[in-house]
Amino acid sequence: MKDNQGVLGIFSYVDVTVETVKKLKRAGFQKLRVFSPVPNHEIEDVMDEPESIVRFFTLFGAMLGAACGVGFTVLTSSDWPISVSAKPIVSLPPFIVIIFELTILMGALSTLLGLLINSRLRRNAPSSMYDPRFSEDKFGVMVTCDKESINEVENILSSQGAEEIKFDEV
Amino acid sequence: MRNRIKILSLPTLVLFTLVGFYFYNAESSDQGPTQPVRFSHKIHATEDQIPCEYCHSFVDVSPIPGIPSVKKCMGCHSQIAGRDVDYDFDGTTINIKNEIAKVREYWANKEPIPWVKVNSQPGYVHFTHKRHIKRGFECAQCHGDVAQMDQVHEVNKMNMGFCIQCHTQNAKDEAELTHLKDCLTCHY
Amino acid sequence: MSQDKKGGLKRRDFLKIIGVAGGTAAVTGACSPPVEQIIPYVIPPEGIIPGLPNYYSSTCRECPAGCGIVVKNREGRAIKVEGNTKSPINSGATCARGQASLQGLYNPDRIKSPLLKNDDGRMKPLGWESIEKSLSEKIVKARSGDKSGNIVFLTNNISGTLSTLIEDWMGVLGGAHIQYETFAYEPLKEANKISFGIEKIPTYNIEKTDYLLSFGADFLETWLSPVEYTADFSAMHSVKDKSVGKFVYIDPRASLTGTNADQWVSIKPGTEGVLALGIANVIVNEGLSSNSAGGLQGLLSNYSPDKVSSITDVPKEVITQIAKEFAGADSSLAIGGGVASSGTNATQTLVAINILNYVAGNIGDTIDFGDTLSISDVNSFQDMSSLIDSMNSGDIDLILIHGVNPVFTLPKSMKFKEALEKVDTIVSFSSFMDETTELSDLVLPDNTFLESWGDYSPRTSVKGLTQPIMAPVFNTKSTGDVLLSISGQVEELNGRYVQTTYYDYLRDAWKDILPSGDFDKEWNKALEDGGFYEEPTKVAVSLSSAAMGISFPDAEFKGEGEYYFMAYPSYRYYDGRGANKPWLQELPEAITTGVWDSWVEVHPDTAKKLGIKLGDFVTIESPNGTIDTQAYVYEGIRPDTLAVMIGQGHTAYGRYAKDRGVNPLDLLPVTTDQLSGGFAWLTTKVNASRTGKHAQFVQTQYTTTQHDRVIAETVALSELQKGIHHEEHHEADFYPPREYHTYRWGMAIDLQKCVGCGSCVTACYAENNIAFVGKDMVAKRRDMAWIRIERYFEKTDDAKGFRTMYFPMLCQQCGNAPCEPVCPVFATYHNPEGLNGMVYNRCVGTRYCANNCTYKVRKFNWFTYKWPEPLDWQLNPDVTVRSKGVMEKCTFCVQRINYAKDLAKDDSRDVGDGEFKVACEQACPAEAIVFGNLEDHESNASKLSHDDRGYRALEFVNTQPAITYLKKVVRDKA
Amino acid sequence: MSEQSTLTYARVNEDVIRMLDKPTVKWLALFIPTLGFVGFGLFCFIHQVYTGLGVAGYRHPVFWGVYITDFVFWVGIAHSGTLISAILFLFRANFRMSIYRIAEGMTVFAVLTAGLFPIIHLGRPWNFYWLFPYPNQRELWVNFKSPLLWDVFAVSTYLTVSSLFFFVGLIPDIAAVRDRVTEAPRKFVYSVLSLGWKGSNWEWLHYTRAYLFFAAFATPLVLSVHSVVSWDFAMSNLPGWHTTIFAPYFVAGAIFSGLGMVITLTVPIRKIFHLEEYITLDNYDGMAKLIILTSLIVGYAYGVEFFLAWYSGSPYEWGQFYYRATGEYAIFYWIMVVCNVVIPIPLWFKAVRRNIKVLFIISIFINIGMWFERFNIIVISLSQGFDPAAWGIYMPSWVEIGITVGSFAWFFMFFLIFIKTLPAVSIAEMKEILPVPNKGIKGDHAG
Repeated sequence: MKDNQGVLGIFSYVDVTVETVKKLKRAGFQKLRVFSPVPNHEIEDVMDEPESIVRFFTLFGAMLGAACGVGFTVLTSSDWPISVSAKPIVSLPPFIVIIFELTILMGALSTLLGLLINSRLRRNAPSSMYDPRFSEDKFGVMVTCDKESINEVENILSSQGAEEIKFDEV
Repeated sequence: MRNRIKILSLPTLVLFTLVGFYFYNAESSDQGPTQPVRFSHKIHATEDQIPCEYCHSFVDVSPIPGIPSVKKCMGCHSQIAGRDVDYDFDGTTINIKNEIAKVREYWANKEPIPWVKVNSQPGYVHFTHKRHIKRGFECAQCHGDVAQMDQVHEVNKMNMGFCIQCHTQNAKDEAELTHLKDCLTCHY
Repeated sequence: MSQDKKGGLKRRDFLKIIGVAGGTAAVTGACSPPVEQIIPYVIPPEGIIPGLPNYYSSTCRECPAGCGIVVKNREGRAIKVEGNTKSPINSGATCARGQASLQGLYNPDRIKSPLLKNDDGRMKPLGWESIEKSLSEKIVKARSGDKSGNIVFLTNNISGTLSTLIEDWMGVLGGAHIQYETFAYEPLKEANKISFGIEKIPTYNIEKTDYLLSFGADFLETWLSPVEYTADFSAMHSVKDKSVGKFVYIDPRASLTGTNADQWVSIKPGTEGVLALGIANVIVNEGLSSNSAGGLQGLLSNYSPDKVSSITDVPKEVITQIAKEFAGADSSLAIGGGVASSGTNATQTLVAINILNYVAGNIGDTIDFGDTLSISDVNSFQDMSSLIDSMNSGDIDLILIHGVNPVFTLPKSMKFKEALEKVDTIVSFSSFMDETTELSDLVLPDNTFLESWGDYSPRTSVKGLTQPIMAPVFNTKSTGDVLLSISGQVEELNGRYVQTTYYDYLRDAWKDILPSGDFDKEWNKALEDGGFYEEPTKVAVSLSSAAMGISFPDAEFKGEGEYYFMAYPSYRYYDGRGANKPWLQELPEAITTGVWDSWVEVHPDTAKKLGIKLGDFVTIESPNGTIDTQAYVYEGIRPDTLAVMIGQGHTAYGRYAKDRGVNPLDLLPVTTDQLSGGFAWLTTKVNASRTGKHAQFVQTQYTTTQHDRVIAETVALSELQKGIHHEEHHEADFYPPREYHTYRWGMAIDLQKCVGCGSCVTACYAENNIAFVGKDMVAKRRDMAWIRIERYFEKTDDAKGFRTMYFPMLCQQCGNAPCEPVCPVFATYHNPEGLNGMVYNRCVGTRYCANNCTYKVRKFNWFTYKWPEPLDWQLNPDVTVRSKGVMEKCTFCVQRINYAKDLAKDDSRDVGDGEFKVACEQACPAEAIVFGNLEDHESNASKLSHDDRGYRALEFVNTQPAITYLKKVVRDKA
Repeated sequence: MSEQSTLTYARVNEDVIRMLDKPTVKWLALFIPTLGFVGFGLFCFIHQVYTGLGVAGYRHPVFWGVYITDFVFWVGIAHSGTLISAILFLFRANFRMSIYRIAEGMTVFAVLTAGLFPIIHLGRPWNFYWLFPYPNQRELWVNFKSPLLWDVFAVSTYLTVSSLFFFVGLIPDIAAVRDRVTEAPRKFVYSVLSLGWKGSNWEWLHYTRAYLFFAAFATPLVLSVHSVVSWDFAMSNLPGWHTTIFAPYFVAGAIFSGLGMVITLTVPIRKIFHLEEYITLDNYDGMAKLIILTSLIVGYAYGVEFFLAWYSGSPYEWGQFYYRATGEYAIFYWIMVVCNVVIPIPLWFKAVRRNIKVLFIISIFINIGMWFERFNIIVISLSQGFDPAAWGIYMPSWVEIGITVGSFAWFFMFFLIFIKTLPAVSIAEMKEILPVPNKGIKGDHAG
């Protein structure tokens, strides 16, 4: 139905993987995905993805938390002013602790949300193109291309010494 | 989609619990307890036009309004034996004469009538009727239109929220508000 | 109820209104309550409005002092005893025993109905008619064969109408009425007879003196009229125009009274008379006497300071110092006759004291024979001895016992119990199953004085009335009624009394007492006032020559032991009658802070010699018996003396008294004072040894000193006279000061006035529904008292080496309270009127507030404490009863504040100064506590809070308390 | 990592996932008694709720005792977990890799344990929810000025964040387990938990970023939580509590005790599961050095407290500290000093640091010492406050001991379940410190 095809090459070595990516990019394939058991700087560099936007989630969450902290403490204290120990009803020093904790709490929660949304971690099982060895010691390069380019991709992958090549419709 | 429901379900559940809890506490029952004598406030207060203070006579001098003694009941009912007719008492059919006969029986045996409390406060709440009456509140403002009830039931759930709402609305000035929202006014 | 008295009992009938009082419900969880019922009256009692208190005047009968009381009644139940301000005796104050009389009324171990002893020796409950019938049969039986003198009616001091009735009754029946008091002060009477020719006990005007010398008279505890004398003492000893009266206490042991003295002179037992004469000698020799001491020179010349010093163990300088001060004071007074230090020469000692007073010109000035005490009229100890002889010889067939427990209060060595058992029929009118009642054949339980009509005249000028505060709790009947009702069944008495009830009899009798005129009006006024009070007449006396010729023998001691043994009357239990009241058991004894037990006071040197320390058990052995009790090591006792208080060691008398502590009377021999024939208390020498057993000494304060801290502060008299320089230091505070409108409730406590009697503590228990927890819990420091008397012993420069400070500690209602900000749920907070509020029902029990309390005055409910029925009837419906897991503390009796404000609001005004009192203030006989509105600058409390001596406890913590303490004045060379 | 390591990516997976094999008899022999103790603790708690808090040894004036000691102890234990996982992560200290999962698990379970105690110690625990600000008909809120409320926020935030941190760290590893297990039910559970993790560069990109933020949050959080706990005491006015040194002192103490607990836990695991190649002597050496540092800090704190009490000239302060060292509780005080200051001294020697048995013994003493440190601070200070008339001695009752034992069992119960269900060594992060598998084309610049 779709004319996009996924081609997956499985490798054992990082440098080979990186070279493969470079070659594919030079050949004009931009829709690439690399699988690895560990995060790796060379892979990250060669993929050259834009910086993660999780940080905005974090920032927003933290700011929201701080605002909630201020609002919550000030409003509930003023709702029914009860005087303790001659302290003002709205007395910031003790509230700072609450504000701080809420900042962290909501910052952390929204970071998690950011991670889940951006990494699209929501399915129970990975797709069929996934190889269980990616969580062990194998690296994978997946190219999404139109049907015509399959052969070219396959050639590049096998020339780089891919141990296995898989095809799937995306 | 299913996942989104899952994600939303928990906070929703928490929210509903909290809201439900809030309303649970504000709600009251509309079915009063069954009393040993089917005494109808409607007959006494509306048909016979007896003021509340006639029977609840300490309401403006004491924290406790007082429940009339059997002697007070007999003050009238030694004369009034009641009509021998059926009466629809909140859905139950009673015979007025029979009910008054019960009161006379208590009097003859010199026994008090074990009324069941409708409105009550826990021991750690020191509510005073006197102050509220002196301030000019009508009985019905808290107790509802008892004069229209046969069987008296709790109209307002008299919990702290009920007290506080009224205290907040009715305070004359800031100083009185402070006093009316002072914990030691009621709890000691 | 069966008794239908005119205007009397009916209106206090409570049985039909259970459930109206809602205040006893506890702080419980959120669960919905069970079905509650409202039980209305059948017939509404006149004058009672549910929810409002009624007050009835009466007379306290817990001891012979006869203080006037006012009892608060709510919904037909007596809930609080307060002093009657109209009574000239106690003018509004009470002692702890008076407060605790409610726990006699509601004691769960009261006899609940008449009892008849079966053949198998078991007591069987019976109806009143049958028991009265059996009693009249017994009387008839005893009278058969025209025997006479074989019936005895033994009572306590009942100087009033009941006494008249009994006298009359016994006159007809040919029996004797014996009034027996454990502490009868016979030597005092006899000495006055010798000295002045009046065989009476006078009243002493302690408040008029500025130098008081007490030879063992414990006038703050039990001596004659403790509440009155505490007030008097407080008046003479307090700061007036920068002068302070001086009080010197001479006794082998520093009692509670002794610890309040400016100087305690430790004297060898039995030599007080010698010291008195020695002082008189110095006065006369130095020409300080205001009287011509003619005729005394011969007697006094034998008592040179040197000689006196060697006999009494009192340094020569002290003798001269006291003599000079005593004679030099504007108005001085020497008193004596304390029970504990009465020996075989007690009368002579008291004559010597009279001589001393005479020499210093005090007779007629501070000693008043115009108003004598009714305790002067009780029967002598000799009468008791002869009663025992008669019982032993089988001359007594019927003995009726009312209000006394001689099996307990007479020394074992008198063998009263053995003699009593020989009596054919023993009838007891006791309300409690005490040691004597246990032996009885018939028990006709009397009402307590709070349930009955009666009168009591403690002294000539005071005729107190006792009226029922409530209907009897149990199926009991007043003895007066029983006597009248039986009269109809005994031939000789039949028709003798026109009255059928004791109430009528009493009223008729009072027709002679009250001024003529409209009797009903006078009677109602007397009921309102609590009695009838006259102005006493002055009686002039002079020293008789008999006194001048008296000889002064040495005191005699029995037993070969090493230590003098002192059995002293307890201000908490009196002669033991207080021991069944948990409030008194749990009231910490002032000196030791011990509770629920007995102990022996031992000097540190003696303790070292015996190898004992606090809490070790000691065996004390006299020729008459042995007791084992815990040691309390105390500097305020001579090394050659051991002291144990009287009142504990009951073998009956209910769950709170039974098998608790030891009875020191077990050790005493039957020895009498040579001249008066009264029982001599300090006449035995004992041996002591350590048993090797040790247990925790259960007390409420484990420290004896302030550990270099200044909580109870003092000021030297010289400094006070110079004028205390106040350093005004305004420390910068992080937050602005708090502002108050109309009210800020505050308090001032004068440490110079506080004597440590604990009356405030018990009043607080009664007012605020404070739970008593028992010995095991106090051992874990879980006592619940909201106000405690801290006592500190401080080293001083003088020879005797210590001074005692009593310091009442209660919630300071801090302006800047450390407990408030730490509560996560606002269960404690600062109220707009300056109170540190405590909302029990909001408390979750983190206990952080108590940790952060600088004064440690917060108490926690570790369990849900229970009041065994009917003790719970006493609970104040205006105060929440706390349940487990909740913090509690003093809130300046906020229920009383709210009540007063409610009344003021009816008249649209503010609460004025002195309009109401808080419970501790009200009970305090010394008027040491003054409560009031600090925003009202004219209020007493407000003025006192700016006193020169004023300071705040632990002020540097910056808690800004609402309580100002006034420093105690000391006379050290500082 | 030690140079002779023979570890490869594949072996890491194999070794770590082997730990999740079917429970052995030995494991059950540990687990069942643990459940028993948890049950006993529960029984004690029910007894306490039913009868009243009086069944504990509490008395005036010692209103806090073993329960709060346990609370602070467990919060403290939790801390080194976060330290190892977050702070050392930010500092790129590689010796954390092999132990951080265990430490982090320890954190979560310790906070779960600690969180029980504020409720257990309440007089009316059924009302514990009043401590949370929720809308109610009474229109009442909570007192944000109370350090106890700070605790509520700090501890619940800490529990949430450390659990998230723990879980996020686990995602790639759970995926690895998922890929290896075959039985359907287990596979299903791990599949759900792994959230479909594939290890793509996209996932790693966000993952590493998020992880960094978690670490960045956890670091100030961990410092704040124990500071807040210390302020429960420092914010009061009680001599012995009211001091500014408490926050750093408590944080150092927390790390000290936590490291002790990590060693106590890892030594047996390392032995039983033969993880010598993972948790190496170098790791222990690193932790031991941290122990020396923190031991010095707490030792310094002990000294400074004493010095200031003396130097202040306040009879209240000095009275308190003199009492600590000489009074009825002196034995506990000296146990604390010996365990926390004296016993760690041999760690200055490298040979000791690398001797597992000695290290294990020292770590146990540190645990004991740190428990008593909290006991001393809480109980001794309370027992002699300002007013001598209110002094008193507290000793725990069997109920408190039962609940304390139960709390240890509760902690170990979670821990035992953890090592059998989740990878106790981080598979992904272990690989980060292994040599990168390169073929060596075009000159080896990797490594």
